[in-house]
Amino acid sequence: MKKTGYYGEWGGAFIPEVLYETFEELNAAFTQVKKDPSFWQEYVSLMSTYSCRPTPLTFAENLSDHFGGARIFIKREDLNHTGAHKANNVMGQGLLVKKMGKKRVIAETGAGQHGVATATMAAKFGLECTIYMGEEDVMRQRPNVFWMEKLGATVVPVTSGSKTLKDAINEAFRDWVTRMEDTHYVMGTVCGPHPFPEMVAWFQSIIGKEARTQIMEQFGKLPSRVYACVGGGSNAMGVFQGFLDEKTVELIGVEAGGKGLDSGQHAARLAGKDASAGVAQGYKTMFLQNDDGQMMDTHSVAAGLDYVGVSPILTDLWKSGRVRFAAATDREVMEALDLTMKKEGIIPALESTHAFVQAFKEAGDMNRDEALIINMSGRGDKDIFTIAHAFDDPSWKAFITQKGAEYAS
Amino acid sequence: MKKTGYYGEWGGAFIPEVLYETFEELNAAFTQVKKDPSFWQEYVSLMSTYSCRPTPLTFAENLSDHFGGARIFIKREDLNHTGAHKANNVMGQGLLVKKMGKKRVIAETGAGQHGVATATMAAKFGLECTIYMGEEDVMRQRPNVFWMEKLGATVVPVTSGSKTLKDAINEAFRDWVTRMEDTHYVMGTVCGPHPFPEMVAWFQSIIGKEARTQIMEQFGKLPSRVYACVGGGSNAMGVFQGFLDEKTVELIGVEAGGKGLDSGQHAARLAGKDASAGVAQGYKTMFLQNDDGQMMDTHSVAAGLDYVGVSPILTDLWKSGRVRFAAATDREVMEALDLTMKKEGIIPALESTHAFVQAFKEAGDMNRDEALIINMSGRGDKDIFTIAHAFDDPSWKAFITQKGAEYAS
Amino acid sequence: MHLNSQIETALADPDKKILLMTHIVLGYPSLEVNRQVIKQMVENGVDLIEMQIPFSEPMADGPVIVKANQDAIENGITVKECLEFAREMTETHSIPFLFMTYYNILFKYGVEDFFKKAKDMGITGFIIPDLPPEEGEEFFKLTDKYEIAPIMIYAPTSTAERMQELAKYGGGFIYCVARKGVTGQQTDFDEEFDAYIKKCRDNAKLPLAVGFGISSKADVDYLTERADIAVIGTKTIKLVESEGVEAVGPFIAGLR
Amino acid sequence: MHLNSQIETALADPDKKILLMTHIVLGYPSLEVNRQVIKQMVENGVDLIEMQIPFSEPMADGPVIVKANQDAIENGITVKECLEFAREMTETHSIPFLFMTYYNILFKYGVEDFFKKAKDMGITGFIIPDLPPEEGEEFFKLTDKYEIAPIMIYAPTSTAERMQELAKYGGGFIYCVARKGVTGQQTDFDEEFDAYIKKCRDNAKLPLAVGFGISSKADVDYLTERADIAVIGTKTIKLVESEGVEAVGPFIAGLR
Ligand SMILES: Cc1ncc(COP(=O)(O)O)c(C=O)c1O
Ligand SMILES: Cc1ncc(COP(=O)(O)O)c(C=O)c1O
Repeated sequence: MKKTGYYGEWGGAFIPEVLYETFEELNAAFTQVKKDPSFWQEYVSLMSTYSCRPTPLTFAENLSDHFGGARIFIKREDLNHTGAHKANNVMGQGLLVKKMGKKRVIAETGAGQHGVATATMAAKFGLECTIYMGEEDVMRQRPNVFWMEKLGATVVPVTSGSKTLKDAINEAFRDWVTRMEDTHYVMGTVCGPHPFPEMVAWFQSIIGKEARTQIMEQFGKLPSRVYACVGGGSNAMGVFQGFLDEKTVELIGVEAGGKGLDSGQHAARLAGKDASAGVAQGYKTMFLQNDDGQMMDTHSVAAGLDYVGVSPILTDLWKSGRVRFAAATDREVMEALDLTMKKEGIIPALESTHAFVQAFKEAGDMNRDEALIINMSGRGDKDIFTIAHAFDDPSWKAFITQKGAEYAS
Repeated sequence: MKKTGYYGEWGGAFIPEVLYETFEELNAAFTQVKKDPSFWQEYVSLMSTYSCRPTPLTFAENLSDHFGGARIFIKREDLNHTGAHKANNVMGQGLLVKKMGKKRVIAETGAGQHGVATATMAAKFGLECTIYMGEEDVMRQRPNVFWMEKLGATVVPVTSGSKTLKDAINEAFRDWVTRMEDTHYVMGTVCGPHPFPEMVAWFQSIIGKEARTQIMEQFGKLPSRVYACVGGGSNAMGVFQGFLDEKTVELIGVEAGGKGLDSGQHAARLAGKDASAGVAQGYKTMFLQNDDGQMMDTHSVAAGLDYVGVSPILTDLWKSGRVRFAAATDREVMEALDLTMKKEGIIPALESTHAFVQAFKEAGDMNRDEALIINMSGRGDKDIFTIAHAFDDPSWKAFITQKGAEYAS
Repeated sequence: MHLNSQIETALADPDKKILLMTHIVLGYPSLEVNRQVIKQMVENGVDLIEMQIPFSEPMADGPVIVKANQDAIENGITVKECLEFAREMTETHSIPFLFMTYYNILFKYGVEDFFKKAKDMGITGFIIPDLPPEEGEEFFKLTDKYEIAPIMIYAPTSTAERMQELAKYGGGFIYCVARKGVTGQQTDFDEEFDAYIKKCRDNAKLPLAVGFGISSKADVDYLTERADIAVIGTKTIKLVESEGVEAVGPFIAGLR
Repeated sequence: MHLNSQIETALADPDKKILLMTHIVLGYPSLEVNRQVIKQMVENGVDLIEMQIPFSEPMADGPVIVKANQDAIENGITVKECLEFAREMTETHSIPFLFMTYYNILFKYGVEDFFKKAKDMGITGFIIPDLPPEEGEEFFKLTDKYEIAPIMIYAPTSTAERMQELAKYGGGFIYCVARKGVTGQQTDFDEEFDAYIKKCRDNAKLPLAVGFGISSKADVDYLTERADIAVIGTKTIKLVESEGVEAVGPFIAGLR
């Protein structure tokens, strides 16, 4: 009996029997395209004509000088179509769906970013599309819901559990077990049952491949450190893969420290002490769960990091010490965001800003002849409701109050 | 006495005497960089590491098949940093400002797009920044104001005149005549006194250069037609310059038809019959003005097209028949936007959608072995307040009402 | 006693053309109600009961059971309480009791500890919908040792080959999921279903239980002679919610 | 009569060490008020009056005059009315009247037609702040023909070279803008200002008018002997707004 899709002791495919054949089919299709160089070519070509790949690597001269240490480079996934690295994975899976001949895609979404990306891909490929999104998130992220609907997708608010990302994942699986023949589940991050972690990591590896070439061109040598925020872990795995086999490059994953690692209100699985090994949502990893194995509520100012599990691949790299983990608190994130906007004219997503926080903490202690790369997974202007709220901006509040009053009357 | 900066009888530099030396200096600096190939290199390199140039040319297969005629290609200026072609001009002027050694930039903004781009450039180049924006626009476009402020700019609401774009331009000039020694006025479009039209057109020509190369690569021959929306005319001039000297390529500028060319509520200077030659805001062109020469109120669902004047270069190309002009009504724009989102997973800005409207009207009558290019000047997600409002989306209204109530309480 | 022989015995009863298995979500709405419901079930002829230990991520369940899981957890039910309740039930009633839950509950408890404890409590079978044999190395090593039958699940999407593979691991009976989807929706009993059950029968030595969407005497009648066990899940939860505990007895009595 | 000789005559008056020019925005708040204000001005010794024909885009003006332009247009003032009003003024009062406006007003009217009409109405000078000589080919061809003096503007940023260039085109007097910026803000009269005015004088044959921020007797005193004409703009508009038409006479009377 084959036990596949493990990274050390992490991963696997804990799936209901009814999906067994679907996964066989998916594994076969994925295995085939993965070894077919023309598929990767097709993927790269799609991403360079429909999205904006290669995304640039931006030298952040002002920030570098501000901290006075390592030269800071920013990998600009925010410039992807739909505004985040999520597009890489989604467009890749879209190509696979076309190959498999399926007619419909479903996806979970938390922040809404993956939902918008999936709805976009579905429109582009002419697929029917349903997005599951926790009811809480639907309320918090209405702009993204609006776009998903306008792109032709059906958005289903999920009312079970904590009404957030993990519940949306459960609900997507419930759809899939009902209608697997014509439907593909576009998992949004490097989590879930095998082959999803492998597949998502593969598509996202385009980030690291590019970043490696770019830093060699622009800086002449490898960076000393690479930082990425970690929700499910897809943007981190994406960029890390460009440097995994270079021992001199330190890789740092930054999780949501929320209100502090001791507050119980965070989403730090690997940087904190609150997580333990578990099996849920189809895979084995470190989960934020209680002693009975019930998943706990998590918190982050960044909806996209607010998740109980984490990529099994990253958990393995954490265990082996290859990737170091840190956490950034909500407050630190708002400060780093402010600094980045003012110094570089760049607005990272709240998720991405977590990576900036840790890089900022360390840059000053590094040498000026070293480089570090921050993976900017997405752009922050999608988050205006959250960001303006977090900055407690009075004019924004007045604007919304007035708009609200107009609509109410 | 030299009379420079004319395109046929259009253009010129109708500036107050106090700015004479400033313009001399600007002309000298611009003339110098324009003939220095290394400056253009520096510009291209900046745009390819800080923004995402070359922006892709996307083949819109679904739309092409939907209309069954010309193959439709979309030039993706939406993938620029800050989300529109405005970045090209602004970053270019930013480099020039550095060369001139000025410490402060000012700009007008209508939709807010040029303001955000300028604030971004100022942050990147370490310049002080003040943005003039009509009070009406400040109220309508609060998200952009929020970002400008977060990027470190001061946004000054302009309360004179119609409190919109043209008044912001006047106010920027009033700032400039007060403080020209250390200040550069970053004009946002191919209008205003010479050398602005020439300068903005030059920086924006990067769009057409790329598009030409890309269409040859992807389609193997020149397109039959190229469409661009025309506010001031900068994105249109940008893309048209790639094809101006090719007689076989028809160039179509699309203006804001608002509520219809006969309604008096539009901003069609060249496609309609309501405009006449005039001199204002420092240059001579076709203006929407009354018999006394007073500027009229204009209207468009797209704030960025809602302007009384138009590029003198385009007016000349219109006079000579080289560029054909058409108008798209607000209603047509909303329909084309809906279709584009659903068919291609692409969300053009309301401004850009005007170009889509006209292309859609004509694509079906063209042959399948012809190509057309639509310049997608920016992305629409910045316009959620306007778009959701225009679609009269009930969930959006409910969301805003609820948020408003939260803030009010 | 082994679940296999418990079932054999039950099936030997000439009055019973088909056995009935019911489903309980522990702690929903309370253990006290569970207690009363189980009593009614047993007194009215239910042959086996699967007790679901709530899990926060019940991926394979439909809305009614999902909500029951969630409410039970919110009301504070613990795995320990579930285990103790199981002991009380197996001591009170002589029919076989099984645990249905998701793998994380075992994993977090310690898989072998959980087996040991469950065995102590008199549980004779486990239904773990998210544990395919490929992932069950540790689990399947323990089933014999602790004499707890691992109930294997067949689905309408399973190939004959896959069924035979699964059969190698199974004990007690085979749980044939009547249709695609999650618990709680209606199932159409048609020719396709018949073909599916025939395929299950052809590829299994153990008795067949059919679950998902069984809610009436008509359903049970249809299954009689086709399957060995009819599984009533969501229906009784809804019944208790809408008509109270007392409705359970008559409902069960009327099924067969 | 030519503006040049009008000014010469005025300057010949030994009682007048400096001439006063005032500014009116036509139609603000109404032509009737303009009429009264002008009467008060003339009666109290103003030597020249520049009447601004409102324009919707008064780029070189400050907030007070901008608002006056805008309100006048909103109240419906037309270019035609302005021209007729000009005739009435030149017929009523014997001092020189100039038009100040932006170029589009002329351009849209037809530049030559506008000259002809203005001449008919008795206007003797034009101040067009957005028309540098480089753009004035048509305009400057007409100034002699219609005997309307083109008032050239010097700014603190103008080089000597530029002043001499401008001087070639000018008639009547040179309008020296006292400082950078728009109309209506206070000007600092300091050494830098003196050097600037000296530079103007060195590079002009025509009399010098100084405007922008002149609002008090002290200002006028300072300008006396430095310049030939003091221009009072925004100040009287504000005065009429806050204290009414009657305040204008005493204010003007007190300036010199
Ligand atoms: C911009 C952005 N960055 C990061 C994440 C976190 O996901 P992952 O860790 O899979 O990259 C999200 C998820 O929504 C996101 O939207
Ligand atoms: C996205 C976009 N497109 C077009 C325009 C119109 O400007 P122009 O005609 O100069 O390209 C604007 C102006 O704000 C804009 O934001």
